[in-house]
Amino acid sequence: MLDLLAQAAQPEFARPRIDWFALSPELVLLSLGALLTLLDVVFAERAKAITSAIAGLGLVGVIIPLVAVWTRVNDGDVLYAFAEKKPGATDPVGLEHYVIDEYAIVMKILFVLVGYVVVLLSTNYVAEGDYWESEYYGLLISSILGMVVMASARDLIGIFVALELLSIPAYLLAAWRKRDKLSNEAGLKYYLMGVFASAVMLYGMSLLYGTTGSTLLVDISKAVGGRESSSIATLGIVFVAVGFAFKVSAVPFHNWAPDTYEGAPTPVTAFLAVASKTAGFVALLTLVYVGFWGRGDVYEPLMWFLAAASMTIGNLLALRQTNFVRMMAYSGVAQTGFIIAPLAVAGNGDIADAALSTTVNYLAIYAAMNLGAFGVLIALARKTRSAEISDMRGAFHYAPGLTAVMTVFLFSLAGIPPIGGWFAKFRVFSVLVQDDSVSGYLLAVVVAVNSVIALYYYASVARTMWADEAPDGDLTPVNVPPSLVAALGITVAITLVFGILPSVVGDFTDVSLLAGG
Amino acid sequence: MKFLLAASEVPEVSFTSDVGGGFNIILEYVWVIPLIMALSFAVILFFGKSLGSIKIGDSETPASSTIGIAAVGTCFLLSLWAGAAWIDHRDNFPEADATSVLEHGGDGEHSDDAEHSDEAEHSDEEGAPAYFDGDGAPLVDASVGGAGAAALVEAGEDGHSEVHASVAILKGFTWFQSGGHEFTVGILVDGPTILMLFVVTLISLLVHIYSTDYVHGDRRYTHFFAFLSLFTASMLFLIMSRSTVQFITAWELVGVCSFALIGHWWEEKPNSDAALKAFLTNRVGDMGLLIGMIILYFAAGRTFDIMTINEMAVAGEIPRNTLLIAALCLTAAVMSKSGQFILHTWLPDAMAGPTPVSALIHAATMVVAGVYMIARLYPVFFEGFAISGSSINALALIGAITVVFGGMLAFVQDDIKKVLAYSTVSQLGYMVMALGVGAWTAALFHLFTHAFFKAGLFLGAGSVAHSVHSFDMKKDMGGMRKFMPTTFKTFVICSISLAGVFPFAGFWSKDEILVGTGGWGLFGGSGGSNGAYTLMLVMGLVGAMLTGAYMTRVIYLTFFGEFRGHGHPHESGKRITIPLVILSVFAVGAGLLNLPPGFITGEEAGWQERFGHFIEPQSAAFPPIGHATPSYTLAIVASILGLLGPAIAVFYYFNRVEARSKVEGRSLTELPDGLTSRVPIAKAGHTLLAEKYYLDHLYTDVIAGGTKGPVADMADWSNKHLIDNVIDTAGRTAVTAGQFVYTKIDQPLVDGAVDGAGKASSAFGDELRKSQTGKVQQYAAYLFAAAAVLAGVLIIVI
Amino acid sequence: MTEVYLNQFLILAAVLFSIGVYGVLARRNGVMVLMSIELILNSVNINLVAFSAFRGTLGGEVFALFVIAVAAAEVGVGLALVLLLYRNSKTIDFSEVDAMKG
Amino acid sequence: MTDAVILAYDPEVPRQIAFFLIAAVMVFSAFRVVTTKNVVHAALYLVLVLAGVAAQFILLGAEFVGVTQVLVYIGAVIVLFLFGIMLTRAELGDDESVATERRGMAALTGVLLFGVMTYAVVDVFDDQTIDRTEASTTGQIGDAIFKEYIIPFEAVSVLLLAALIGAIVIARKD
Repeated sequence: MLDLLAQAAQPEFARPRIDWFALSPELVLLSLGALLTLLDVVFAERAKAITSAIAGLGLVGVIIPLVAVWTRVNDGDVLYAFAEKKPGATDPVGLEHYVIDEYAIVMKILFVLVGYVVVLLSTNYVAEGDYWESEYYGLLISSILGMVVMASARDLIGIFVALELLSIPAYLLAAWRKRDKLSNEAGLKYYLMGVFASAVMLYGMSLLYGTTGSTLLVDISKAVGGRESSSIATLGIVFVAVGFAFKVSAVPFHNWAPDTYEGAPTPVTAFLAVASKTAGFVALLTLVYVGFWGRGDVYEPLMWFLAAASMTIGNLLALRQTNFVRMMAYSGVAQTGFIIAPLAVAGNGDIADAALSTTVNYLAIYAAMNLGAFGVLIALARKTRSAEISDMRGAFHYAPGLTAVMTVFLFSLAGIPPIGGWFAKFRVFSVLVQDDSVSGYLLAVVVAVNSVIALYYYASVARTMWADEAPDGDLTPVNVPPSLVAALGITVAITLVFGILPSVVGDFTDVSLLAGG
Repeated sequence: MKFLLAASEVPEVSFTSDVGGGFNIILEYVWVIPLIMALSFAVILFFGKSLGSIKIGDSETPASSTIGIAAVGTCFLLSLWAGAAWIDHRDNFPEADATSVLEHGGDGEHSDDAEHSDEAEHSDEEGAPAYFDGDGAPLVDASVGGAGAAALVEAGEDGHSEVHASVAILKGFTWFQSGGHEFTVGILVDGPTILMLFVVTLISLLVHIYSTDYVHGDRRYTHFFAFLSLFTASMLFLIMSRSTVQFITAWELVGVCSFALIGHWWEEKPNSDAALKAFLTNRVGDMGLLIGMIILYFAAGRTFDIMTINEMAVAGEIPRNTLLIAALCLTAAVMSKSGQFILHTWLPDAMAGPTPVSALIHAATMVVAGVYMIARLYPVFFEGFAISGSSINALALIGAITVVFGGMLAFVQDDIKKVLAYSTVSQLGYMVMALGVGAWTAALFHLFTHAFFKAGLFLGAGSVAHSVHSFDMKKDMGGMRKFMPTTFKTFVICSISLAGVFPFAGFWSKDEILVGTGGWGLFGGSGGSNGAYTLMLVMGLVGAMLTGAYMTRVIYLTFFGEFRGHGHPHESGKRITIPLVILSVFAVGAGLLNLPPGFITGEEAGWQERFGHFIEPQSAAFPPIGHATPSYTLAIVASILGLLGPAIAVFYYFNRVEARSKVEGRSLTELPDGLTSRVPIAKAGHTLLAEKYYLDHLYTDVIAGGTKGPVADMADWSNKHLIDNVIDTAGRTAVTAGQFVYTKIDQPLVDGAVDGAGKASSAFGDELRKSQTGKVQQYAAYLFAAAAVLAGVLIIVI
Repeated sequence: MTEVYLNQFLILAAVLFSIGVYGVLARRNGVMVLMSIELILNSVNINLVAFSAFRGTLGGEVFALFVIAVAAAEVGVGLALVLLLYRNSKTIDFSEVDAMKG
Repeated sequence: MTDAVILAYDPEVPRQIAFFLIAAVMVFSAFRVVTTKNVVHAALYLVLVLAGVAAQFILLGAEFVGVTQVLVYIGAVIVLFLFGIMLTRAELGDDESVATERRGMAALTGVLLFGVMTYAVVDVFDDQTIDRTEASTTGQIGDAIFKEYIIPFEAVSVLLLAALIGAIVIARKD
C-alpha cells in the first residue's frame, strides 16, 4: 500500500487559492454543528436546556456572513470558492465546482431562515417529547449544511454528496420518535425510497459523466446541449431528474411523502416538506439551468409531465384526506407541480430568466406558508394531540389567533389574492403564457383547473376551524410557547408581505441566471 | 438585484388635491370608504364580542352591529357626498372640448407639443391637473379637475403626446415591480363607480339595520356583522379598482365573504354544501377571469390598468381575436359570478344563507359584479364580440337564454327565496343581454333599479319567513297579508316594479333594454349604431311575461288564501319594515332618473336621461354607446305582454285556485290535476266561496256584462269555454315547462354536471388512493418503472 | 486483435443494476433488501470507473470513491433503521410495514 | 501493480478472459444474492460480487478504487450486514412466502430497466473501446480530491459523522 502511495511521481501539488470569505457561511454553519456535538459530549445532560437556543442563535448568526457575501454578489458578480493558477494566466481562474452567485446566496439565505423556523417549531416539541435533543439539532444543522452546499455545488460529485448530506440526517430524524412504530415506518420508507432514488440518480450521473469525462456541469452542458440527440444524454438527464423529482415529491415519485409526513415528528415533517423539497428544487434548477442547458427537448416534456401529473394527482388525493398532515403532503405534491411548471418552458431563452425567478419566488413563499401551516398544527396539537382535521373543529372558539393565521396560510396555499401564494401562482401563470406555445398554454389551463380543485380542501379545513363547534365544548385555550409564536409571526409576516407588498421582498427572489448557465 | 433599494423604488404617491375646490375633494378620497368598512371588520372581529352591548333607546344592541351600522352609515353619507360632488364634476365637464380632443385621438393625429401645452394650460386654468401615463414616463400622478375636464396625457418616448379627455378620476401609484411586472393600484372613479357606491352603501346600510332584528340572538351575531363589513369593504374596493389585479383581488374577496356568509349556519350540512358549491362554481369563473385578465395584460403591453386596456381595445391596437378570447374567458367569469345559465346553479343554493345576505350579496351587489366587470371593460367585449355590427353574440345569447330559463325556473319553486333567486338569475340575464346588444346604459340602469326592488323582495320574504319560521310558501304561508300589512304592501310594490309595470322603476329600465336590442324595426325602436338583435327582443318579451306571472304566483301563495302554517304570525318590527318601505319607495321612483328623451317636453326636459348623462364615461377609452330611440309601440307591446303573464297568473290563482280552494275547503296552492269530484263544502270555506263569487261577478261585469245580446253571449261563452281553457292551459303549460326545465334540464344536467364533476374527481381520488398501498416496495416499483418508462419514451420520441 | 469494449462493462453494470432492482422489489427480508441496494450502487461504480478509463479522466474514479464512502454510511443508517424496526415490531419483513396508506 | 504487469506484455487477451470469468461469477453471485433463501448465504454471495467489482476496477486500471472497494465493502460493510443478520435473528428460508405476482412485477421492472439501459448504451457506445494505457495513480486521485473535490470531501466527513451519531441514537436500546 505504501508502495502505491510512494509511486505518485507527478507535478507538485498546487494548493488552490481559497476564498475564505465566500465560504464563511458554510464554515460558520460547520462550527455550529461541531459546537453542538461538543457540547453534548462535554456537558451531556446539562447541555440539553440550551441546545435549541444555540442552534437557533447560531442559524441567525449564519445570516451575517450570508448577507455580507450577498452584498458582494448582489449585482450578478460571481465568487468562486476555489481558484487555481492556470499555466499562462496571471490571475487565478475560478474553479466552477463551487460557485457563489446571486442565486446560490439567495437560496442559502432561504435555507438558513427555514432552518431557523424549524428550530423554533422544534424547541418545545422536542423538549417535551423526550427525544434525543442535542443530536436532533446536530443532525438538523448538518442537513442544513448539506442544503447550503447544494446551492453552490456545480458538479456532479458536489451535488451528489450534498444531496446525501442533507438526506441522511433527514432519514434519521424522520424516525426520531423511536418508540413509535409509525415514526419508524416513516423513517424506513423515506430511507428506502431515498436510497432507490439516489441509486437511479447515480446511474444517470454516471452516464452524464460518461458523455464528456467531466463531472463539471458546465462541461456536461457543452457536451449534451445543442448536440444531436443522444440516448445516453436523454437517459442520464431523465434518471438524474428522477432523483430530484423524488426529493421534491413529484408524481409518480411522491408515494413516500404522505406516509413519511404522517409518521415523522411534525417539526421534521415541516422540515421535509419545505427545506428538503426546496433543496431538491435547487438541485433541479442548477441542473436545468447549467447542466442540461440546451437540452430543452428532453427536460421540457419531462417537467411538463411531472408538473401536470403532480398538480392533478396531488390535488385529487388531497381531496380525500381526513388527516391534516396527509392532506398537506398531497397538497405539497400539488404545489410541487406548480413550482415545476415554469421549468416546462424554461428552455425558451427569452423567458428563462423569468422562469428562474418565478420558481425561486414560489419557493420562498411556499416555504413561509407551508411552515406556517405546520406551525399552527403543532400549536393546536398541543391541545388536541392529533393531526386529524376533525379534531381541529371549532378551533376559532378557543384559539382565534391561530385560526386566523391558519386561514391566511390556507388561503395563501389556495392562491387567494392578495396573499403571497396568489402572487406566486400569478407569476407561474404569466411565465407559462409568455412562452406563447401550445404546451405553455395547456399547462396554464392545467394550473387553472387545479387551482379550482385545490381550494376545496383548503377551504374545508378553514371552514372546520371557523364554524364547527369545538369537540365536547372544550374551550380551554391553547398554550402557545414563545418560540412557536415567533415562528408563526415570521411566517405569517412573510406570507402577507410577499402578497401585499412584494416590492419589499420581491427583488429578493429576482435572481439572474445561474453562473455558467 | 438591488434589493436594498427595493422599497424606495416604488414611485412616490403623489396626490394632487386640486379638484376645483373643497367640495369635490371626496372624489379623490373615495378609497376612504372601503377603508372604513375594512376597519369596521377588524374591530368587530377582534373586539366585537368583548365590547358587549350598547343601550340605544329601550333595546340592547350588541356593540358589533352598532359599529357596523355606524361604519356603513358613514360610508353611505360619504357616498352621497361623492355623488353630489360627481354631479358637480360631471356637469362642469365640457363635452364640446372632450369631443374635439377625442377627434384628435380618434383621427390618429398626434397633437404637437404646442397643442399639448395649450391643452395642459387649458386644464390648469380650469384647475385640472393632468394625468400622466405612458410607456416611457413613470406613472407620476393621477388626478383630475373637479371644475373641468380631466386630461389624460400620454407622453410618448419621442416627445409626441396624445391628449384624451376623460371625465374619470384616476389616482394611483405603482404598487410594486417584480419579475418584470409592474403592478399599479389606485382608484378609478367615474359614473359606474359612483352608481355602485350609492347602491352598495345604501343596500348595505339597510341590510345592516334589518339584520339587527333578523339575526337577533344568533350565536354568531358578531361574525355575521364582521363579514357583512368585510363584504361591503371588498365590494366597494371592487367597484373603484383601477387595475385588473385590484379587481381580481376584490373579486376573490367578495367570493370568500359570500362563502362565509352563505355558510353562516354551518351545522346544517346542506348549508355548508351550498357554500362550498357556491365557492367552487365561482372558482371556475375566477379562472376565466384570471386567464382573461392575463391575456389582456400581455395584449395591452404589460399593463393592468383598466383605462389603458380600454383605450387600446378601442383604438384597435389589440388584435380582434385576442380580444375575443379574452372576452370569452371573462364571460366565463360573468357566468359564474352573475349566475348566467349553466353556471347559475350555485345562486339558488346560496339561498341557504341568512336572508339579509341574500338581499345584499345574492341580489343587489355581488352578483352584479360580473355585469359591472363587463361594463368596466366594455371595449374588450364591444370589440371582441363585434357588438356594434352583429345581430347575435355570446354575451347577448347567454343573457337571453338566462332571462327565459331563469324565469321558467322561478315558476316551480316552493321556497320563496328560491323563486327570488331564479328571478335574480333571470334579471341578471337582462343586464348581460343588454350589454351584449350594446345597450350599456340600459344595463347599468337596470342594475340600479333591480338592486332596490330585488333587495326589497328578499327582505320582504325574510320578513315573512322570520314570522312563520319557514321559507316554504305552500306549507307554511298563505294569507299573510292579514298579519303583515306593511310587508305585504312593500312586497307587492316591489313585485310590480320587478314585473315592469308602468310607471314603476322596473318598467323604465326593462323598456330601455328592450329598445336597446333594436330588434324588429316595426316597433319603431332602433338600437342606435348597434345591430338588430331581434332574437334578444323576443326573449326579453317572453321573460317579461314570465316575470309578472311568477311574481303573481308568489304573491298569491304567500299573501293570499288561508294561512297554512302553524303559530301566530305577526308583523315584523320597525327595524325590518323601515328598510322595506325605503326600498319600495326607490322601487317606485328610481325609474324617473332616466326618462327617455321626448317623454317630457318643455321646461322639465332636463330630467331626460339624467342617469345616462352622469353614468356614461366620457372618454376616448370607451366605445360609442348606442342610445336607442324610445318607441311607444314597443312600450305598449311590452306592457301588454308584460301584463298578460300576470293576468294569466291572476286568473289561474285568484280565480281558479281560489275557487277550488273554496270547493275543497282548504287553502290550495295549485289546481289538483284533472277535474275532481265535489267535496262537501265546509263551513270554514264559506267566506271564501263568497269572495270567489264576488271576483267572478266582477269579472263577468267587466268583461261580459258590459255588452248585451249575442256579443254578451259570445263573450260569455268565450269566457266560459275559450278563455278559461286557454288560460288554464297556458298556466298549466307554463308550470309544466318550468317543471320540465327544472327536473329534466336544470337539476339533472346542469346541476348534475356541476355535482358530477365534483363527484368524479372524488371518485378518481378514491381510486388513486388504492395505489397508495402503504407497501414501500410497491412504491419502489413505481419509482423504477416510472424512471424506465419516462426515459424510454423520451429516448424513442426524441 | 482483441479489443476491450466499453460496452462490456456498461452492460455488466446494467445487469447488476437490474438484478439489484429485482432484489429490492422482490425481497421481503429487510437485510436482503439492503444487500440488493449494494448491488445497484456497485453497478454504478462499475459504470463510473469504466467511463473514467474510457475518457481518460479521473473524475469517475473520484466519484466512485465518494459513492463507496456514502454507501457505507447509508448501509449503517439502513441497518440502524432495520434494527429499530425489529425492536419495535419483531419483524424485518418490509411487506408488513404498511400501517400508513391511502 | 499486477495490472501494470499485464499491460506490459499482453495487452488484451488475458484481460478479456479475466473480465468474462469474473463477470460470469459476478452475475451468478448477484443472482444468488437476490434469490437464495438463506440470509447468510446471500451475504456471502454478496462478498463474491463485491470482490468481483474490485477486480473489475483493477482491470480498468483503477487500483486505488479497487483497493478501497475491498477495504470498505468486504472489510466493513459485509461485517455490518452479518451483525445486522445476527441482531435481527433472521430465520432461514425467510423468503419462502413471496407471492409469484410480486416476483413477476419485480422481474418485469428489472427487465424494463435493463432494456432501456442496454438500448441506450448500445445505441451510443456501439463499438467504442477502452484504450487506456496507464493506470491512474493514487497521487493523482489525492490531488484531485484535495483540489476541486475538497468541499465534497469535507462534506462526506460531516456526513459520516452525522450518520454515525444518528445511527447510534436510532439503533441503541434506551
